[in-house]
Amino acid sequence: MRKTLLAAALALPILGSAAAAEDTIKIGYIDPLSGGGASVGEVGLKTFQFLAEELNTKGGVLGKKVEIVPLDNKTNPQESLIQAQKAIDAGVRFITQGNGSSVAGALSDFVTKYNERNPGKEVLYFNYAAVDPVLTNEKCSFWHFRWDANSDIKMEALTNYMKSTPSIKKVYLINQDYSFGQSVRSQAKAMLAAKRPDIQIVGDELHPLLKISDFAPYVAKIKASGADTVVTGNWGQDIALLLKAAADAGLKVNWYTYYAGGTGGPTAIKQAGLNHQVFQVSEGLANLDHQPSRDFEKAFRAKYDFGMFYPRAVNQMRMFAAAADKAKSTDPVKVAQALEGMTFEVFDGGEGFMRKDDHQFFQPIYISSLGERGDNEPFDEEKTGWGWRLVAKIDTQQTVLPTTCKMERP
Amino acid sequence: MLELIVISSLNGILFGMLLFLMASGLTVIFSMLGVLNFAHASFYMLGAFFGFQISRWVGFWPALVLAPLLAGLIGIAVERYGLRHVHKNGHVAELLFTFGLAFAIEEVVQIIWGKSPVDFRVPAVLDFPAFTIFSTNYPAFKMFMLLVSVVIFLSLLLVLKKTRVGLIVQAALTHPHMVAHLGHNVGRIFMLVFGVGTALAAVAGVIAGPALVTQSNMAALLGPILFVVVVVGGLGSLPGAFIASLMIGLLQTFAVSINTSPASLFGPLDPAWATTWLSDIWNVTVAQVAPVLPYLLLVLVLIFRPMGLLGTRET
Amino acid sequence: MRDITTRIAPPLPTTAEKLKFYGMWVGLALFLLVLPKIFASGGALTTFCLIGISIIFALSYNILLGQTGMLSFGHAVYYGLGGFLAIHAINYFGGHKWPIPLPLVPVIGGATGLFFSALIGWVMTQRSGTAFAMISLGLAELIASSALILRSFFGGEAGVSANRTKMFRVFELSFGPQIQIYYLVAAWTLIAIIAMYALTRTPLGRMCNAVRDNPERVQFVGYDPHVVRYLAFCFAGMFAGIAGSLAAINFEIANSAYLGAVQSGTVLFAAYIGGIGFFIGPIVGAIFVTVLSIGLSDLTSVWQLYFGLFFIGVVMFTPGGLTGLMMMHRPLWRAGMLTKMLPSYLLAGVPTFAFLTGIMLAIETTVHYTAHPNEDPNIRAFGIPFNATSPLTWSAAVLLIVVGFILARITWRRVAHTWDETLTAARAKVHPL
Amino acid sequence: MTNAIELRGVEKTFGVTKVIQNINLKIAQGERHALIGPNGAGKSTTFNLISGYMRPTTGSILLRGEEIAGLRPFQINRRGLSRSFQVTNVFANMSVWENLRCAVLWATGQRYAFWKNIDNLPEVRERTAQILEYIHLADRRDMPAGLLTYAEQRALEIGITVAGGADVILLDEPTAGMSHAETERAVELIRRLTEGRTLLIVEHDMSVVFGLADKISVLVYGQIIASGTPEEIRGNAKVKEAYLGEEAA
Repeated sequence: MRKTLLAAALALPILGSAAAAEDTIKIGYIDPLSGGGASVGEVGLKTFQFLAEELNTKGGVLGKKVEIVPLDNKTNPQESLIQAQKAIDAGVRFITQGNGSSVAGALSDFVTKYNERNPGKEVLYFNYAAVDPVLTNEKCSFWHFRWDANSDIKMEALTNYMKSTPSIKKVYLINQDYSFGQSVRSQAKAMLAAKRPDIQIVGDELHPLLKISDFAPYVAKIKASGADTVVTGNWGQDIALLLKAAADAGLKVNWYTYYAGGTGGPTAIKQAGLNHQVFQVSEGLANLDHQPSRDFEKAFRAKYDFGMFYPRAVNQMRMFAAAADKAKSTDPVKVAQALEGMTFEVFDGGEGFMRKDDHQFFQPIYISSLGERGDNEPFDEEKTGWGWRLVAKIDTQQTVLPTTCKMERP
Repeated sequence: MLELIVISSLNGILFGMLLFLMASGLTVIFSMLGVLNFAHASFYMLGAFFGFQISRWVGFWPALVLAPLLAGLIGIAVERYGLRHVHKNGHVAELLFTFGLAFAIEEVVQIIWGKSPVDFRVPAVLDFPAFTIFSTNYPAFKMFMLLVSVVIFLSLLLVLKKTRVGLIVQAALTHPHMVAHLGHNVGRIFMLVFGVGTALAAVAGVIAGPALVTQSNMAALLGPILFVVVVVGGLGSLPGAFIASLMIGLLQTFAVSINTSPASLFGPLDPAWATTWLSDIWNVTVAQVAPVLPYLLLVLVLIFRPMGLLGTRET
Repeated sequence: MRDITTRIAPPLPTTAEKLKFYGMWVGLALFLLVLPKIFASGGALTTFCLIGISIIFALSYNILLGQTGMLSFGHAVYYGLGGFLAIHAINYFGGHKWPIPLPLVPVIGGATGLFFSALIGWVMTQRSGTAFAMISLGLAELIASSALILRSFFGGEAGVSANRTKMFRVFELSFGPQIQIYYLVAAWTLIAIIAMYALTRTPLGRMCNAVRDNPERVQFVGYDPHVVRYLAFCFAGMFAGIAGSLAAINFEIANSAYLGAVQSGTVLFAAYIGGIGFFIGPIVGAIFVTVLSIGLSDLTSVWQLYFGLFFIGVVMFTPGGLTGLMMMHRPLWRAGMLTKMLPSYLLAGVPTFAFLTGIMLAIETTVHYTAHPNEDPNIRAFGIPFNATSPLTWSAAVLLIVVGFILARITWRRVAHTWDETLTAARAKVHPL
Repeated sequence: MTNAIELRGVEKTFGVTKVIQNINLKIAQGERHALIGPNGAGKSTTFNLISGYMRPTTGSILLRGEEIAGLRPFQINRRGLSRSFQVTNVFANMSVWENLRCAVLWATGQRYAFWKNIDNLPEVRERTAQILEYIHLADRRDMPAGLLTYAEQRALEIGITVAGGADVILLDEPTAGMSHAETERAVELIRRLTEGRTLLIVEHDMSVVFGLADKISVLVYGQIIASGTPEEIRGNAKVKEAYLGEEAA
């Protein structure tokens, strides 16, 4: 009796997903959908569902419908691998993921090994947000494609902008104590030293990841250092709380950030009253004077109560469709070959390309600041009334960095 | 430098007092019921979220009273309908019950208020810098937090010294076995103590929420530290908990402001060692290990002074 | 002398009983052998591997909690360290072409677990009860946090990965395909189960039980409870290390999550839900919890809440866990009186089910309101569609909860009554006085 | 011949209270010695000191001439001294058989063995069966100890105490709370089980004391006020005044 029950319980999750329809292209979306990171994962899921809908209304990819299969990885690498296996069983040949470089590393590794061990059943992995540079350098894989600018590229863009801003004299670095934060920190030091040797690095802080509830001691240190500019790769609560503590202590500096626009960020900035003092480096912004993306943004916001946070996801999905068209096949190997070196008119205007050497996508990068909106800035963030304003655009060619990737092709 | 010391001391004392608000309840509950309440920090979190929600409806000041009351009532219900029921299954079951409760409360909070921090603001009346020291502002609200903690600390002392329940609690602290002989209304006293203990944690939540962060992981971040406080101070010792709270508060804030690492003291490693595991330890700063320090303290105390700083009994 | 022993001591097992006993293990081995023939998909094999790993881990945990009465909140430390050492071993042996095949890697994991538990355990096991629980918690936090600082060994938050196929091969086994990993895990699971079962039937195993029941008295029969706890702790650490290394082999990656509080909490959940009072309890719990955590997230986004509530329910109402619940019925089963309970179970089951459905409905609608306020109100939970905004749904939830609760209270009292009567009758039937 | 137990100037203070004051006591090998005295006189504390449960503040305790003060209980037990408890102190969740078996394991040299099948140890089986037979609980063999009747639990308590084969036995009120008939059976049991061994017993029931003991010591307010044969104690004026007089009244 117990054995049958057990068998039934086991069969439920496994068999339930076994039936795969041949006329749809399933894209496995592996990101947190429960517990800790669920709020971020939900935003991504809805973005991809919106984009799949967009493709389907245009007739799908090679006439096949695109379907997003949500899979909850609980922000855990091991769990991601289980979910990837589940997705493959369900007939998924393309997976996408973004939250957490540790998950991305595990997935890229998994996909590479899986494809090596299961020839003819290859799976592609589209990375839309994990920015650890190693994924397109030492640990690059033919089966991994990244649409987000990696953190080195963003720093290259940011320092290119800082190069031309003479008011910056003393810089304080504060970052999360893990691989991403460390790469931001070391790249900032190296690139600033090369481009603006006169800038003084007055502080270089690493703090524990997502464990600090009061940044007051850190802000006291920043203040004591006499910095005029802070550069930080902090995200999530670590940026929101840092800004909050800074406002409490009356710290008056400019903030150069990677992720101040993330959930909770704009609210914290408005609350701290940091009008156009917080800058963000990103591959697009809602208030860009570019009609197609504005139209898209409008339609998107009409459906959801948040903005288009992932312009790169748009590029990813549209390029996937274009590559399939070019290859005249949805076979992952052929799609991958078509994607290599492909150039593409990106969502926010301008040209981007998928570098063949390392499968890193290059695109124009923007520096923007959050604050009160001008006339031609229709979109605000998180209902604060404040919106992002374009400060500088760094062209694609100015963001290209060398890679150490030695790609192994099948 | 002096500026850093003054600000860090203030922040450290403040954090320490917050810890004590919670540790006092936890210690008393442990002494009387013999249960280490795993969900104690969850009540701190509930206090913050109730405070946030109520202050949205009727303002911060009513919330400061209502939120702890509400949390205290939930605490009473937990004792009456949960813990008491589990008691017959032994201490492990009780501990596990509170463990499961902490887990469930976090999930419920996530469902209702989400995972990201909520916008719990300092009331406008207190939203100004109390004083400026070496050009750094010290927020008035933090002074208010300090005031509230001190007031509660003093009234707690008064209650313990002057009331009948206070005397019973004191007796329980020193002679836990005596509680069994308290007579017929022991159940009500347990309930009351549990309710007051959880309400105190909730007070800490309401005042810490706007100043720090009101988020669904706040209990999980603080819970283990709270245990460290109680164990380091000595299980069942209120003065011990007080000293340990301040100690850990100061330890954590000061550690953050020290950038010293072995490398900065003794110079960089020999290049032959520079890429080995030793470089990890060599280059780590005190600030980086700040969050680990309380646990290190815990382990050291348990090895060298198992009953805690001021404790009298072993477990 | 001899005749006293034969007359009074429990009879030694007869040949038939011995055959039955060994036959059971052979049967289990055969079952594990044919299992992948029935469920062959990659996902099923992954699930089986995870179950196997989780069984070893939960059983090792139960050496502490169930057998020796030590509540640990940091058992994942030894699991994780075993996993990391295994990953480094795979990389090292693979890279240096040492003639050590993959199936032997768990030996390294076990040795690692044993080494660290032996190192740390002596101080920890001096205390029992709440103090031990606290120390285990503090130490686990300390080690998990240190893992993020010692980057070159633990690989930071990304962890360390390896390629298991690069190891020395015997019998042309590459251990690339999941099916080969399944058999590896299954073999080790079988070995570990047998070893841990055997451990319970040794002098040390029995003294562990004695320490759990009454550590004070143990001192007066010549044993040092500290040493007994310490040895139990070492064994638990060793088997946890084996489980961790199998996980490392399965995922080909080890990261700091292996050592973390979540992993420690999960094994506690698994062991307790299964039932810590019985050897097979943690096995049942491991299967149950693994299947739920993989499958439940497909059904509802707040599966962790159900999980937590379920755990609280077990602690409150069936402290013996799922196995305890089953074992409770053994006397009735033997007396052939189980059917007597069925009517009252059915009677109580209906309102209980209604009550639980009401709670689930309330949770799911609340989730809809807080998580997706502006979206399509027709939602699905557990595969059942319903409208979250309809007042009908709300009143149904309230009605189910209130009426269900009241009726369940009444009917469960009846169940308790019938239970007492039936049990007395059953005892009388089996042991007539 | 050395004494089985000898206490020299033993004192024990809790805080400021002196519970045991300068006790000197000698118990010869093979002697059955009873310790009597009013409630709170310090009888159980004396037991706790001898068995290593507590450490004396000053003084020395000798077991067959060897110092044992300050040793841990299991060390003392391994040297051949075993004690029972006033409040029943058995392994409640384990069967009667398991209880007794645990008590013979160390004595049969099993130590912390984790490589032997416990059911396959003939010596352990034999000794356990023998004790089980002695304490008349054979028909309760597989019952959890927690479910036994009170008298049965007391019998088991004695069984556990003697099972290890210690030749110095300390029994703390073995017949407390028993009916008259039960007491008689218990005394018989004690007499048989301690044959040839040294016994120190604390008891309130005077018929038990005078029926069983070769020698009696009287403890009042932490001091031994008299020590001697039952006849000597019976005739001792101090004892009559301090103790027996009250009992009689």
